[in-house]
Amino acid sequence: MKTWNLSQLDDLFAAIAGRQTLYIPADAAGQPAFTRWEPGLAMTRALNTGRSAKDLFFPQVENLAAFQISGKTISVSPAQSPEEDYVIFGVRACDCRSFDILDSVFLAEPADTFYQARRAHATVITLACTEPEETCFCTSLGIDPQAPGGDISCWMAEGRLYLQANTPKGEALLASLPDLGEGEKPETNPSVFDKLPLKDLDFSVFQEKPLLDWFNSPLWESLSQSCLGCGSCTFVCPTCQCYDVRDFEGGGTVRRFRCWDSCMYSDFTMMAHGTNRPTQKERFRQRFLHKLVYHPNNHQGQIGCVGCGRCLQKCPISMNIVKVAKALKEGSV
Amino acid sequence: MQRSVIETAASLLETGVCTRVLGWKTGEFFYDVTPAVFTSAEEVRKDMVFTPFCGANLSKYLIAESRKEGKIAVFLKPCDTFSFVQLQKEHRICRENVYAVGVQCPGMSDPDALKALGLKGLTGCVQEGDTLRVDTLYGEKAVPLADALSLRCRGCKSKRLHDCDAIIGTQGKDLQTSRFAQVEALEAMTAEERFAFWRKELSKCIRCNACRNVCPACSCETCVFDNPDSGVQNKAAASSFEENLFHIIRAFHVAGRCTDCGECTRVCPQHIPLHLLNRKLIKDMNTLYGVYQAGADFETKPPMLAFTLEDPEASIITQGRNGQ
Amino acid sequence: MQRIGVFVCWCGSNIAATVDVEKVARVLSQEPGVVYSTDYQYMCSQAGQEMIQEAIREHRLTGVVICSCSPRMHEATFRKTVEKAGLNPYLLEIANIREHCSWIHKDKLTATEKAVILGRAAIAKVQLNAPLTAGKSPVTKRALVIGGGIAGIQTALDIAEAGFPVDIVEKKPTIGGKMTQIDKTFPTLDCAACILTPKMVDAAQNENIDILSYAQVEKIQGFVGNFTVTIRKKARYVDENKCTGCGLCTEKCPQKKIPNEFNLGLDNRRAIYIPFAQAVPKVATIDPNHCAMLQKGKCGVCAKVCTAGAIDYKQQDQLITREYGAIVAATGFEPISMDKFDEFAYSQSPDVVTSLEFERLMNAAGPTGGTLLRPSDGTHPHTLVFVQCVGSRCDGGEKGKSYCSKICCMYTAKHAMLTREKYPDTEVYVFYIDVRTPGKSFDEFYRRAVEEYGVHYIKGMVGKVTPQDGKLKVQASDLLGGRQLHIDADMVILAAAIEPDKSARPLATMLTASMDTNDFFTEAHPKLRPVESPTAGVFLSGACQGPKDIPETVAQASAAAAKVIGLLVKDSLTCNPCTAQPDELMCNGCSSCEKVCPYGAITYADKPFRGPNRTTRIRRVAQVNPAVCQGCGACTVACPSGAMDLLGFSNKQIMAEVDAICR
Amino acid sequence: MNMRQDPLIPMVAQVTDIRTDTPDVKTFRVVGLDGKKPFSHIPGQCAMLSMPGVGEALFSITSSPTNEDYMEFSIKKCGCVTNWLHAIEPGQQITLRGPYGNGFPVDTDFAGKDLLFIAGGIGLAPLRSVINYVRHYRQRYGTVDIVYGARSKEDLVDYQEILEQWCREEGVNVHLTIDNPQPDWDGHVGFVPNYVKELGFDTGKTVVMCGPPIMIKFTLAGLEELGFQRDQVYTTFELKMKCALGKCGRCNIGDQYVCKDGPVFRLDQMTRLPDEY
Amino acid sequence: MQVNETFTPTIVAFCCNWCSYAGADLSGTNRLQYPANVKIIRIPCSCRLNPMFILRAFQRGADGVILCGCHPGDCHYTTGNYYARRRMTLLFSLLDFLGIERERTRVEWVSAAEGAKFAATMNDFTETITRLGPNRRLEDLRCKEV
Repeated sequence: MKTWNLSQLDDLFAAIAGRQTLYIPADAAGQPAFTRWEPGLAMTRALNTGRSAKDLFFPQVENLAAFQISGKTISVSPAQSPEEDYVIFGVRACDCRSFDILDSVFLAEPADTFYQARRAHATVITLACTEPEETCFCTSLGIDPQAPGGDISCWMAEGRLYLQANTPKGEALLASLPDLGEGEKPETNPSVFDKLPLKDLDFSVFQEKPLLDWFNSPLWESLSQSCLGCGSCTFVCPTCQCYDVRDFEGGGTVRRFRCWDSCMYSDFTMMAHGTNRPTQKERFRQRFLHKLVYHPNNHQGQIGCVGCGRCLQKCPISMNIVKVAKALKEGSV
Repeated sequence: MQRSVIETAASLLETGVCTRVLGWKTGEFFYDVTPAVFTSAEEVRKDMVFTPFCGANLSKYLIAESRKEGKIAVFLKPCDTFSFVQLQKEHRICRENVYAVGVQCPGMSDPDALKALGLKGLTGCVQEGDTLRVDTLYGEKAVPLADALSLRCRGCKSKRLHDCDAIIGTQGKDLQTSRFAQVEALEAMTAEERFAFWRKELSKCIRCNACRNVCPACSCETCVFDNPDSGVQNKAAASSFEENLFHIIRAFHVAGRCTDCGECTRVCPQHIPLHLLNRKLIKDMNTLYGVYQAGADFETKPPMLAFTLEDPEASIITQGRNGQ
Repeated sequence: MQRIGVFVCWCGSNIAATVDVEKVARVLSQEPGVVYSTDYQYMCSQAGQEMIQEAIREHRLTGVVICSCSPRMHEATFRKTVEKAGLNPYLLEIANIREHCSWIHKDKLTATEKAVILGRAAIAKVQLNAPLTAGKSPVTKRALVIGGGIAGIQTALDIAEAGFPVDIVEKKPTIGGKMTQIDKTFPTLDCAACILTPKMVDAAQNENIDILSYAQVEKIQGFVGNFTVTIRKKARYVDENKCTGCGLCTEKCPQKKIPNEFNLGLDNRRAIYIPFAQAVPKVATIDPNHCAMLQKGKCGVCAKVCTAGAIDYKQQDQLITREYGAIVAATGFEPISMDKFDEFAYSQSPDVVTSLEFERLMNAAGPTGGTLLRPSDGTHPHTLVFVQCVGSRCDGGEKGKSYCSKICCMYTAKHAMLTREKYPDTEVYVFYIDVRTPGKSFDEFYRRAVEEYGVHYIKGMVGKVTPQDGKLKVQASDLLGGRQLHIDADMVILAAAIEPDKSARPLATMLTASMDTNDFFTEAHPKLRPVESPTAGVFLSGACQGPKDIPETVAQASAAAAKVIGLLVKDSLTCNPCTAQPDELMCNGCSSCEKVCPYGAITYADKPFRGPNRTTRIRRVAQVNPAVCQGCGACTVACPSGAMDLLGFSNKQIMAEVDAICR
Repeated sequence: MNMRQDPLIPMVAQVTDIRTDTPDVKTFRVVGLDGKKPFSHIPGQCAMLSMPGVGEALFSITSSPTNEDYMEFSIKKCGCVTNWLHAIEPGQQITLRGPYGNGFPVDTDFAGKDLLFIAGGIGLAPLRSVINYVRHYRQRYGTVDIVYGARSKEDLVDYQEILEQWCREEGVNVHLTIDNPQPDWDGHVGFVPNYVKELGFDTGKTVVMCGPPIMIKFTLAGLEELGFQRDQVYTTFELKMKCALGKCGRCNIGDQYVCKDGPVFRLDQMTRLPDEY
Repeated sequence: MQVNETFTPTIVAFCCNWCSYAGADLSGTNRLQYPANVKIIRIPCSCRLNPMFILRAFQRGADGVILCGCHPGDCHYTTGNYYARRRMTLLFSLLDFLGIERERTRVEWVSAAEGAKFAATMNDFTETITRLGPNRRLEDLRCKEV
């Protein structure tokens, strides 16, 4: 296992950034976010970023193509896929798992080439958790926050950073970094994880009953009752991947871009003659059933949630997947 | 306080004064309170809470709830009553279907405020006088209540409860607080500094619309930013311009209607101090057109829908005040 | 998709000299939706219009853009043009490439480039134009004339003659106005009263005319065809219906020392008075400020002597509300105050008088019975100095007016002539900057004054008038003679500039009619619509629009009447279709729009709407009365949800223009 | 690997001909810029048509795969994109991507079967592709019955083709109906579900159905009354779609994505899915 | 980035139909020159100007936006410009608060008779904007890339 002195973390960042673009979680106007590293940029002390790491593969807005229109003719210039290698440092285990979930959607044929290119060019360095928040429940989704995965796993212990390559890409990066020491990480005491209030959530029940049982639960009415229909849960969620494709007309060019969309929005499924999810109840149900039932149905039981707890912290009315899952489970017995 | 709120709610249902109660429902933790409609005293006693973490302003829910069958009781903090009156002023609430219970408010706390103090893993909380004893995964911490107060409550404008059918606690007064201090601090900066400040803040915006959807003044049937026919529909934080446009136009649309309840800042997942934009406009309107508080009464014409012949010209802005 | 035709006008060389019109037409032909683009010398000509119509038919155009002069000039013309070719007149947009382009830019390249952009903006807008159909609103067949001078009287008479009822509101106790104070009229020298008073009587006797004297307009609401006007009829403390005008009270009233306005304070009247013998209505009026009965509750002489029992000390102001289809402003003029002209010693010597005062001094019904006597000592003046342009044509503007008061040259010539005729022993000097006598028989008149009557016309300005030893020492320069003159005059007569009556400004505000910087009413078009205000249904008669002599005033008065008649004969008016329109699905019913509407055009209705899952929701939504809405757009911006839009100037249309310009 | 173009990026195609079918339906003939058919497809598949700046929308390909020269789309005017399409003139370029969806199992489940097509209004558009495919490979299928109804005679899409080709073809039985009587109409009058019941088809047939949801609902009930099973009935769905790739998250009915898993579903597949369409 | 000498700003002038548009016409009739950068958009009244239009102009590439209307008291619709005055004052204040150059926006009352004032205003405004340079703080890069 490679190791580095944490007091010289900046030097390691500099060494990585000297080879590839590096993103680290840093505080930006009081809010931790993955930020392009530049000398002097310090890592956040917060457990995790406000927005998730999905931004780096699936940015909120992405140009797809530009169209030039003249008279009756149209010409298309596709946007360039990103070509540059980059490194993301400090991804937590939950966010790292979210990449698997995103992969299952975006890399399914026909693959999304923009996402695909970003994934291919990125080296993910994960960071093990030692001080979880009360909202963390990744462990109940089978994630080990102390074995975070990615191309390289990292641990911070006793003033040192320990790095372990998990993939050839990770190995290549570590190999390219000189001056890394060798060492074995000391055993850490994970007892705090046993105290997590949400550690015993059970999501398996959603695969055990027919889809329609969940869909027709009378609880949706009261659960969704105070939902504001905003998109904050969706946009901070590392696994939400719904998008919209829109055109922007300006400067004589029509730009087609894709941007994050939220199934919580009233216009999400709006068509010329109406919508099949006319009230917030249907939209709310869609979001949670998608994570708890639909996605697992289509992806070998993989729950569309990684237990990062962001939605627990960010929802304006504190309604979230934990409350929904618990209520549905209770309601079904 | 919590007890009287719950008992009042339960008895309103039991005595048939109302068929539903709009209040706050307990969650997984001590702070994750959800607005909810209760239909039985049993539910109320089981799940209803009133704690310093019941920040959510319930007045906006009345737009839909007051149009439903039967009477609904609602619990409103002083701040919320301003929104309640303002919404009535805009004909958005059927007052006859509402039984408004004013709850005096000690100032609301915020888990984010606790976390800003360096607390992690919040699992429990007990109030003891002016102190909060907070249980965390990493041990118990004592925090002065004032330090846990949410940002908006630190410049509380009024403890007065407006247009309530009943009051729990005592009727309060308007307060003189320096709620414009941060606005003034920004005004004192150079334009470059202000631009840098806002760029940094607004570039965090993810256009989740939480600020808009929670805002009692943003009660439009369809927001212009959602209306494909408006010509400005957009849902993406697609460029720095779109963030500016959204927040400028939103501030402008609620100008004279915003009661300064601060919900926008409370719900912002990105912690953008959005209330400053509204406060700036409130401050300007107060200075230029006379003091006006939205939702303080039913009669006064809001400044954006009124004028005087002597209003200052826009040049006081474009040419700079104080000879700047 | 639209099929748009673009027509670029050369306007002779007005546009073509600085804008490459062919290039504009060529470049614009490439814009999306444009299927036809051409240029022509005069689009507004018969041939030009036919060309447009032909193109509309041949190319099945769905929108027309004309790049030409200001839409304020020919928008209406071209709307008719396209309408005749079967296109909705509101599917037309005009790009103003003359006033806003060719006339202000010299460089052809720049001007051409700008013309293209303006054309593009118009094309972008017309893409979104929707056919609009004008609604109808009824016309109240009654007119209001504000001001009862010769202008108002003439207008009222003409309207009444055409068979429409008309009300005259006059603030003074009698109609007649300034002309009643004038002695003789130029250039014919016939007696003003002799030609005016019969008209006053005609007005009084005309069944269609209702004279509201001693009254003022208090409030005006509504719009063309449908004005509602509140008129305050001031208490005159005399029952108009009972008073016979015998004048006994005016002889018996003990309050004798009240300056007589009619004679401009040159003599006195009683507290109860009839302004002059031929007043219409010939009814006494009590001046409440001087009546002992009204002030102190003691006296009551007039009531005692009045055999008709017309005196009513308890009379109150009366508010009358009436509906009108048209309103004519005929508020007239006043001579400016001489306070600021100390150099002429107006305030120091009573022998320095204004021309209007001189009229009274010459008038047989005036304070001197028509004998010219010096106000100071009642002696016969021998040397008279007339000073022209007092307060007219002033550069600074502070002291006087920048404009020419137009009538002074002629009345001064008249005064000089009359003086010399009646009193051949007098020496009459006239100081002038220029003598301006355009008008039928005007110059001949002036020359007679000089040549036949021996009036001394001296080009130059009077510098100073100093009262000294019963004389007025006049210091003046003779510009042509190149010398300084010193004249010992007995009287100095100042041709004071005239300005709009003080009541005009507040009236304009009530009428929402625009005024120029001098408070003269602005006409809708200086040449082509000189008797109409830009505010529909409001017409201008007489000197309230600009300085005028009597024949001009009467001519304009009749012209205004003709316009009013033209309006009143219609049973309904076509409304402006560019009105606000609420999108009920978007409307919140918040009342913001209603609060800013100056016309009260917005109301609310509770309407059922389809909600989700086959539910029905009752929602309060805004309704606009298109007949009342004037299309200002205040509501469109007040509306937070963007539910209110303005037809013809919709949000999308304006943004499309913005986009096209900024592209 | 980046040489591959993203599936969201469309190709440019040209509208070569526009036919007005009904007052609100037009049929657009589309070819690639090379003048050839843009791509091949299976009956029932869809394509994304778009005008940049106006919008993108999914339409069922109306022409049969057996047509080698061009592609056709019958489009009803009902929204932003369709309004634009209805206003264009031949020669206009548009963008196109596809084909999307599973299409009808014409070469598997349908092979050798007696087919009953039931369509209402613009619902004929997706079926026309199948019908013409079946007509082209007539020998591979059993009997063909077509029940087609619309509000009025004028609203019958492809009326000319129906009269001149389908009706004249042996082994193809066309049953037309309109909702209300009309002077120049001597055919059947009445709603499609009732007409289907009146006609009383043999329950061995495989049913292919498309039309407004209300028609589907009642016709299905009628068919079940006649003894048909849900696994004999195929229909095609339309929901809001943006990507057509099963990624944007809009068009799912339960765990099935209409754009990817559909739009063609056999009705028995729908029973375990929510009624959210 | 453009340097100021070659920078020709794009300026949008919203003019009310009754006074300022006519004032602009008069300035043309009198052949009074002002820069061709100024493009006029006719609106019925100054109160029709939605703040959205101003932001839109900046987004699409305008460097300065000016609103011209009737003088207070002269509004054809009586009160429109009073509302416009409040709206613009607050909008400009908010823009200033966001650090956007306050000189980029202006309100000027121009009557139908003030052709000279119109031209002078446009000359002055263009000069101000040219001095300020291109609008950078409220631009939308999507409208500028080619």
